[in-house]
Amino acid sequence: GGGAAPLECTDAIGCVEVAAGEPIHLAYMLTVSGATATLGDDSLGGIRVALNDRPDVLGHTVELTGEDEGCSAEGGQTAGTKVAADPSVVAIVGTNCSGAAFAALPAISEAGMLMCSSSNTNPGLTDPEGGWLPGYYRTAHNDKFQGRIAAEFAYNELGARTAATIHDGSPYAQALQQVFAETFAALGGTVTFQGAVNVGDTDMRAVLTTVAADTPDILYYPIFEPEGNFITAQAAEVAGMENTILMGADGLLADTFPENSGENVVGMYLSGPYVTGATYDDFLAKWAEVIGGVPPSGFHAFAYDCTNMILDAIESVAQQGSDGTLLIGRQALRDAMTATAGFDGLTGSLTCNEYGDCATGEALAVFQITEAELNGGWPPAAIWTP
Amino acid sequence: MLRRTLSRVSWVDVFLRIFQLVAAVVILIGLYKTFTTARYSSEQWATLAFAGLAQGSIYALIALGYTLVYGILLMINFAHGEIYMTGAFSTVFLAMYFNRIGFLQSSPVLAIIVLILFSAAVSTSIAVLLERIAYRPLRNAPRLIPLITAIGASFALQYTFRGLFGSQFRAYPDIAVLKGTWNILGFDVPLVQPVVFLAAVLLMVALYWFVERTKTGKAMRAVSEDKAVARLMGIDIDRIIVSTFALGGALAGAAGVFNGLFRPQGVFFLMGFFPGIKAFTAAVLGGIGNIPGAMMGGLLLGLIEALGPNLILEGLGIPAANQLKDAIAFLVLVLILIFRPQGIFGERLAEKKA
Amino acid sequence: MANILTARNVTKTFGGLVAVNDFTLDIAENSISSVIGPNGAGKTTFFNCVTGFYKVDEGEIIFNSEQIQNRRTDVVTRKGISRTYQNIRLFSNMSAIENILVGQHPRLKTFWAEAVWKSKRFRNEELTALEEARRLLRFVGLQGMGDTLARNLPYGAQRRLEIARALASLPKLLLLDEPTAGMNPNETGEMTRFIQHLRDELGITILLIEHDMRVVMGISEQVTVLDYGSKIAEGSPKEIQSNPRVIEAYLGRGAASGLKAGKR
Amino acid sequence: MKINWKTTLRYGLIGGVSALYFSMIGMVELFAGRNLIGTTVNMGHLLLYGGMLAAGLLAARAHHQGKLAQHAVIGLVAGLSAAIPTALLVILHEFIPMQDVFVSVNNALIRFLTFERGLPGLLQFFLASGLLGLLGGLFDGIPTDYRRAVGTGLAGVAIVAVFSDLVTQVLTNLFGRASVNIFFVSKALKPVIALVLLLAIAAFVFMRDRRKANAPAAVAAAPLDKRAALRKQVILFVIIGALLAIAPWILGSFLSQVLFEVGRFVLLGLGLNIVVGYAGLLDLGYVAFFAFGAYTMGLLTTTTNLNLGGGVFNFWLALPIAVLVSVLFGVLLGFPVLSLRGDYLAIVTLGFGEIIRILALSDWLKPIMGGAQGVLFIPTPEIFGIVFDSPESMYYLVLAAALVAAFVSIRLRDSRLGRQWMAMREDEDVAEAMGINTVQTKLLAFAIGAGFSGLGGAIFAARLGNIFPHSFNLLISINALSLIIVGGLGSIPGVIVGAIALVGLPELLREFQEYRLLIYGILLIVMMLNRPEGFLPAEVFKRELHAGEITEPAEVE
Amino acid sequence: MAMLEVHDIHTYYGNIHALKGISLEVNQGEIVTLIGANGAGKTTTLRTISGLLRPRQGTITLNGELISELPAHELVYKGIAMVPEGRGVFAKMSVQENLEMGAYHRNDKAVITSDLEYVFGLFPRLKERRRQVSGTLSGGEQQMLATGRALMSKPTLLLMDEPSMGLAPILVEGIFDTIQAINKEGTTVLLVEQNALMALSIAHRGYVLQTGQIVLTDKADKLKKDPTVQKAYLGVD
Ligand SMILES: Nc1ncnc2c1ncn2[C@@H]1O[C@H](COP(=O)(O)OP(=O)(O)OP(=O)(O)O)[C@@H](O)[C@H]1O
Ligand SMILES: Nc1ncnc2c1ncn2[C@@H]1O[C@H](COP(=O)(O)OP(=O)(O)OP(=O)(O)O)[C@@H](O)[C@H]1O
Ligand SMILES: [Mg+2]
Ligand SMILES: [Mg+2]
Repeated sequence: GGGAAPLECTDAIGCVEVAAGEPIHLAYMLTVSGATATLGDDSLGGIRVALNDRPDVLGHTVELTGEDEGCSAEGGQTAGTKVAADPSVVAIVGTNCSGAAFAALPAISEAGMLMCSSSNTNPGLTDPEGGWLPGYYRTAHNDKFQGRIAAEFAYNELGARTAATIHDGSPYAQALQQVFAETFAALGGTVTFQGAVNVGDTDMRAVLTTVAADTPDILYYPIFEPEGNFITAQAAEVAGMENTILMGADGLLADTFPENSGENVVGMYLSGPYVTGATYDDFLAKWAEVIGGVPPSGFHAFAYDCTNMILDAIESVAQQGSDGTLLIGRQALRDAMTATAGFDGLTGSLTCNEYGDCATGEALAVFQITEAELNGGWPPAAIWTP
Repeated sequence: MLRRTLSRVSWVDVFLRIFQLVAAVVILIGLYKTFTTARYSSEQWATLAFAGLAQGSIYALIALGYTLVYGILLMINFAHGEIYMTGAFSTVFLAMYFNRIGFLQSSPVLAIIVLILFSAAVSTSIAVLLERIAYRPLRNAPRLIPLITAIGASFALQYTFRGLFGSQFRAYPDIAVLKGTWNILGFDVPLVQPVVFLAAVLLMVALYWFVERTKTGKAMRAVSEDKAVARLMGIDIDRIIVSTFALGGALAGAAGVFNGLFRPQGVFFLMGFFPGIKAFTAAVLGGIGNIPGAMMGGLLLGLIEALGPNLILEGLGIPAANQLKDAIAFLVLVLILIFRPQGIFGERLAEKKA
Repeated sequence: MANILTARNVTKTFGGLVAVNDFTLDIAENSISSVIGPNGAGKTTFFNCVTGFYKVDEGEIIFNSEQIQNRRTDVVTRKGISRTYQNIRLFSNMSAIENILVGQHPRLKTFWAEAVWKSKRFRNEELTALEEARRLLRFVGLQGMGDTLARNLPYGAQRRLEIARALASLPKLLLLDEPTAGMNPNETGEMTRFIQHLRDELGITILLIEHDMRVVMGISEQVTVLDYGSKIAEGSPKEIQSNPRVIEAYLGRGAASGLKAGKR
Repeated sequence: MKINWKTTLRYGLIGGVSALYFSMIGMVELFAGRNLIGTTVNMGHLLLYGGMLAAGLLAARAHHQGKLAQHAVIGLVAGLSAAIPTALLVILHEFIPMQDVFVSVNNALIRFLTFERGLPGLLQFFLASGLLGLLGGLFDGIPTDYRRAVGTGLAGVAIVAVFSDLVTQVLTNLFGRASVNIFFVSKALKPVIALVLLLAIAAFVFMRDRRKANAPAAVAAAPLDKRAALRKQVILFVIIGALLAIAPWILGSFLSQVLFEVGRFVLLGLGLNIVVGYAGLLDLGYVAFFAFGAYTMGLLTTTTNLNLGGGVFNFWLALPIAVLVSVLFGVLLGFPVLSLRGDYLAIVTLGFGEIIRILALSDWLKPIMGGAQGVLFIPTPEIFGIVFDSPESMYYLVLAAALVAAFVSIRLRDSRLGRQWMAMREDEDVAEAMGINTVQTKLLAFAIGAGFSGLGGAIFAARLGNIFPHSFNLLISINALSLIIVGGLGSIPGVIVGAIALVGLPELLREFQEYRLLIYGILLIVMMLNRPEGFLPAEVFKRELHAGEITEPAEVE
Repeated sequence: MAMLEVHDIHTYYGNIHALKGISLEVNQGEIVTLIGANGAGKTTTLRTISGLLRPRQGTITLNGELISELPAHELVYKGIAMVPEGRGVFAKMSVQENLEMGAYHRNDKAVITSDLEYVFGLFPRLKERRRQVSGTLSGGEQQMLATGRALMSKPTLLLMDEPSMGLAPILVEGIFDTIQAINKEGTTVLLVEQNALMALSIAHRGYVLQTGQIVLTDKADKLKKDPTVQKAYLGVD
């Protein structure tokens, strides 16, 4: 109808107006430089595939701009300040690293935006006592879930009674192995050793020798490539590790991992999101089409889900003018995001709680790598779900 | 007499001696505790040591590039770690291809030699190109200036290769013949370790011979001392400097493939950074500018890294000791340099000649 | 006259090479003395021992009745010994005046941090130091060249600047290592007069190493001859000139006869 | 004039190789997504066809003079030949997919290169390249004053379009968001605006050059008398001061944040300048003191982590302690390296820097330092009811600190201590023989340098609110070293310019993400090659370089 | 045609105009000396001839061949050797290695060995020290080494920059004798000396340099008697 009243913003913290013919502006803050660049590339790919799926949102295209957060607090802060200064930004996918999120969040939250992370796992981010701020969401698993599930699997399913862990000095891995260790001990197991390696290390024999000295039933190392590859490969060469089960986490859930790690990877367990076969295959096909090749790491699906959840939320709250103008209430958008329930994502069914944890841990699974994956098959079969 | 001796030592010396003493005592306690608890079998120690030697010989090969260039231009070629990366990273694709067509498994020796040559060729070209573009115009500039272009080149190379080959990790394929073990002194050692070690040592000996005995080698030493006078001797210093970069590049390229045999995983665009720093450390440890020094420095560093955490720190009850392995390596460096400011093999800067 | 510097049985070896061998020397206060000897005789090495660049292996060096062997160079300088170098070693990227200001270092007393708030003491001291530096520059005949970089000065001027820098610390003893090397006879003559002037005007004791016999014989009161690290002769210029051992080892027949002939 | 085809082809090929390089590393494709002018010109074009333009221009220039038609021909040939390498890539891609190895040679790139038309599109590509080359050649041929005007105009438009972030932020702050929409669509300049801007700049330059040319030479060359020069300087200072004071209002929060980052590195640079620039001690582990400052601030003021007086101290109390701790460690770490020279010093300090970072990260010291989880919840500074919780307010804090540091630096440089440092840098042995206690002099350099750095670290911690060991890696030291050398070693204005160039600029290039560091690296090389003495060199170092001759003076013992 | 012809060369250090149009020639078999005060440009002249510095203007020809465009290292093959000012020995190499470097461009191993003995004959001191690292030699010893090293290249034209600097009197005589001896054996010498008297005594001709220009040239014995030369450079008053 021609003479409809102009849209009026009644939102408590303001609105974004998208004029007719203009794109809806999404931003990303990912780590696309430095040693963690694979994480960023991976998440970015997920976002791009999602946007490719939905070229039209309420009659508008979606524009994606982005910043490098460099996986550091200062990088996150600068990127956050920059994104927050652009009032056309509706929502943000990011950050990759929890440290960057902590630093970016104040500015983002203050600006009324919302931010959905594909790989922040630090428990503090969704803890109102620990740094949570309104507008924060994540599809990544809180370490509390994944660490617990991995420990339960190890203790209950594998019957492990002694365990060792290794982290790589990243807040992510450090926290995850800590939760694992605590849960494992609480279940009645013994943690023989909690070790660490450095990013950039290639020689893992020393630390593996230490692990081997206690011949634990399982070794949990929720770290990334390439350090994870080195540990997997070199575990075969260290005397005393023959009977120790190897287990990693979603950081290693990448299709390059088996091939890069060599034979010893066969039989290894990985905890991670339960990405179901058919849909995921579909996603991979789209990836190959849009980005080319295969995803470099394990967070693309979370980013894909984040993007879709945000777009859904926009669709549900945006007021549409007759000329095509959109008015998106920022608080409304947050509310819609928080209200997400049973969202059927690549990473399982997502339901957000009031502090932005959208992955409940229900959709986690444990995978086992077999010869098939070593020879190029992907993904591995989920052998256990909680 | 005593008073006279005392008057010679300054409080700085006293402080340094105390520092050394404390460090030594701590190390000894660590060693003692480690050995008395006997957590590890000699088999395990041997595995670590041999791996350390193999790693060390790779450091040494890279360190030689630093030392050669430093010797001749008094310049830290900060991008040398990247030169190593370019060879290793480009060659991984060839290795994967060889694996796919079966060449790598059917005639491994030939294939490896081809890989080494390819890698050396890539690294050499990049090293020579770098000298031409980024260093030669600055030959007479104060020494910090080429250091900065080297840092710039380091970033440029990293991200060029990232742009070309992506940020993914690659791995060298397994080579069946290198999978076995070898019995050395009663220990079963993965075959690849002594192979890498021996090959590297062979290369280094060849290099040493080259520099000490051949005319080009002598010219290198002359250029390193005084370029103007070297020219007066009929030495084309540009040619000599280029050869030096080429030689260093070739060794780094070879190191890239050795590394791929020994540590197949983790080939990516930043793979050169840490080995570069380590090799630089090794070169300094041995006495920068000194060829045997670089070799010994590299081997020593490899050993310290492999054995240090378990040997020293664990005994002290430090959790996650392995995390501190670089710290130990650097600490040893500091201790040695306090004792011998010119490095292990470095020429004594003599008494200052006035 | 008291001896300002005494070296007793000083020995310095490098590996197997005995550069200075059981060398004993007395320098009278307010005198001009020379050390001569063939190349590689150990003259510079001896200077290096006195100024603390080298640690002596044996023997002692006494300056103003105080042992100074094996002390750090800065300590020796602060006690009142200054020197120049055989191969000029100026701070080549600093201006002439800055070189002299650095030379004044031992005389400046204000606490370094006072410079931040420019205390009165600091300002006064800097002012006098600058004044003094200018005076020294004039004294060595380099007026107007204060802002020239040391490296851009002509060779002779650099030698003079080095002396001015050495003088800036108000030394009691000045060691000059071949001050006229690389100068033509004319300039050499000037330098000779200048050295004499130094002693006469400032009362500084001077010990010099020279190969130019006109300088040595012209101004020294005492000449000591070293060969292979050992003293082979000592005495007045006249005695030395006709000492057969010295002629044999150092002067050569031609130079010796030339000296006699050229005697004024 | 005869056309030298070899030269022409050579320039063409250089341009072509650069185009190929940028295509193969993925820069062209990524940049193609960033519009510069409307939707017609994007940064991909700039990068790709810039090479062709330059090839045409340089090839024509190599021929010195000639008729305009000849220029055109040379440019055309150079431009066309510059298209060859990239065209070959396109053709090759058609037959052998290379994406498994060369990840950036993907369909999107090919589509961009062929104008979305597949192989036939190559014709268009050649056409475009030839045209650009031709324009480049012609450009070289037109009279100088026109060339200058047009060149400046084009450069101006390009700069505004590339750094549109900066422009839009300033516009938003001064005139509101709406003003941006007059000039820009999203991040791109509107075509009309671009044209107007081009003409305006060109006209301005043209007029100015004309006026200058007509003005009697004597007037321009007349030396300003001293008073006037002084007055000019005072005015300059006042203007700079005023600009610094109101910067946050003009620039807004993001650019204030960038300024904060610049300020932080200015502090680091000033400190390192004392160590490296004045005292000549090459320190590659300088970040350690920054870490001491930051961690001291963090641990003293936060209530989490260890309860080491947590929360007892506020920012203002903790600040001097943080500086003191850094100074203390400056001296302590200075000891072992006293006897080391040159590059030995460099590697040992690098080692110290790494040791400190590794210790901060370690599980061993986790109970104290927080390990990988860092130190969280560092309170924001607060005084007289002013809370320093925004980039704008923190900017003032870092500005004040930088001013203090610069002041102290200048005063020390011009004092006896400054001369001691300089002498030591020139010749350590002789300096010592001048009565200088080199031990003390070196330690003072380390200590003061560490103090500045610690100050920076403390403020950094307060601004971030949480610190992690990864923020104190080797790259910080390297960046600090690079910036003081790029700015001009030993020069205080140089530190500022260096920080703007190497910290500020990359921040503005944040949207170019993974290529930021590539650009940074190339920039470092180019800057050093063109201005080895740095942008604003201190006198001493200028002298050192410009003594330049074919050979170095032989150093003989 | 003279062996070496220097025609109107201008050499700069950055902006410093050090040589302002020097022209000189050296004939086959001659000893020619350059004298002049400190900073007159003697060293610069030699460095320009030997190719270490490039003249901004002017030409240098050797036996008619233009050499001012050639890099220094190629001139060695044309028979030019130089004893640089300040000796320039390779400090970390042994005495013998230094001498061998002098013969770097030669391939006649056997002759090199006999030449080595020849140099040791000229300077017995060097033979004593043949294994010593050159940096630790005394100043005079280094001077001998530098001269010996230049001779090892069997030059046809030898450029010597203050070879007597820092030498003991007994050696100064020796060095001038040596110069004359090698000249007799066919080596042409261009000699820069502060010890002008000695230099003029053995030279055939001489040039007087002043602030980058040649102000006087003549037969050596005539120059020796020239009153201005005597006053300015020979210290005769
Ligand atoms: N640092 C050193 N290491 C080894 N040998 C040295 C060192 N310094 C000097 N020498 C040796 O000691 C001897 C004496 O050297 P010194 O420099 O004192 O001679 P000099 O008398 O000053 O000679 P000249 O008149 O030529 O300068 C020489 O043979 C020299 O080779
Ligand atoms: N490396 C340099 N940089 C700048 N100027 C220089 C340099 N070397 C020499 N000069 C200047 O060039 C001029 C000529 O110097 P040159 O060394 O040729 O003189 P010289 O006649 O050899 O003097 P001396 O007798 O002192 O050796 C002098 O004014 C000198 O200051
Ligand atoms: Mg001497
Ligand atoms: Mg000279």
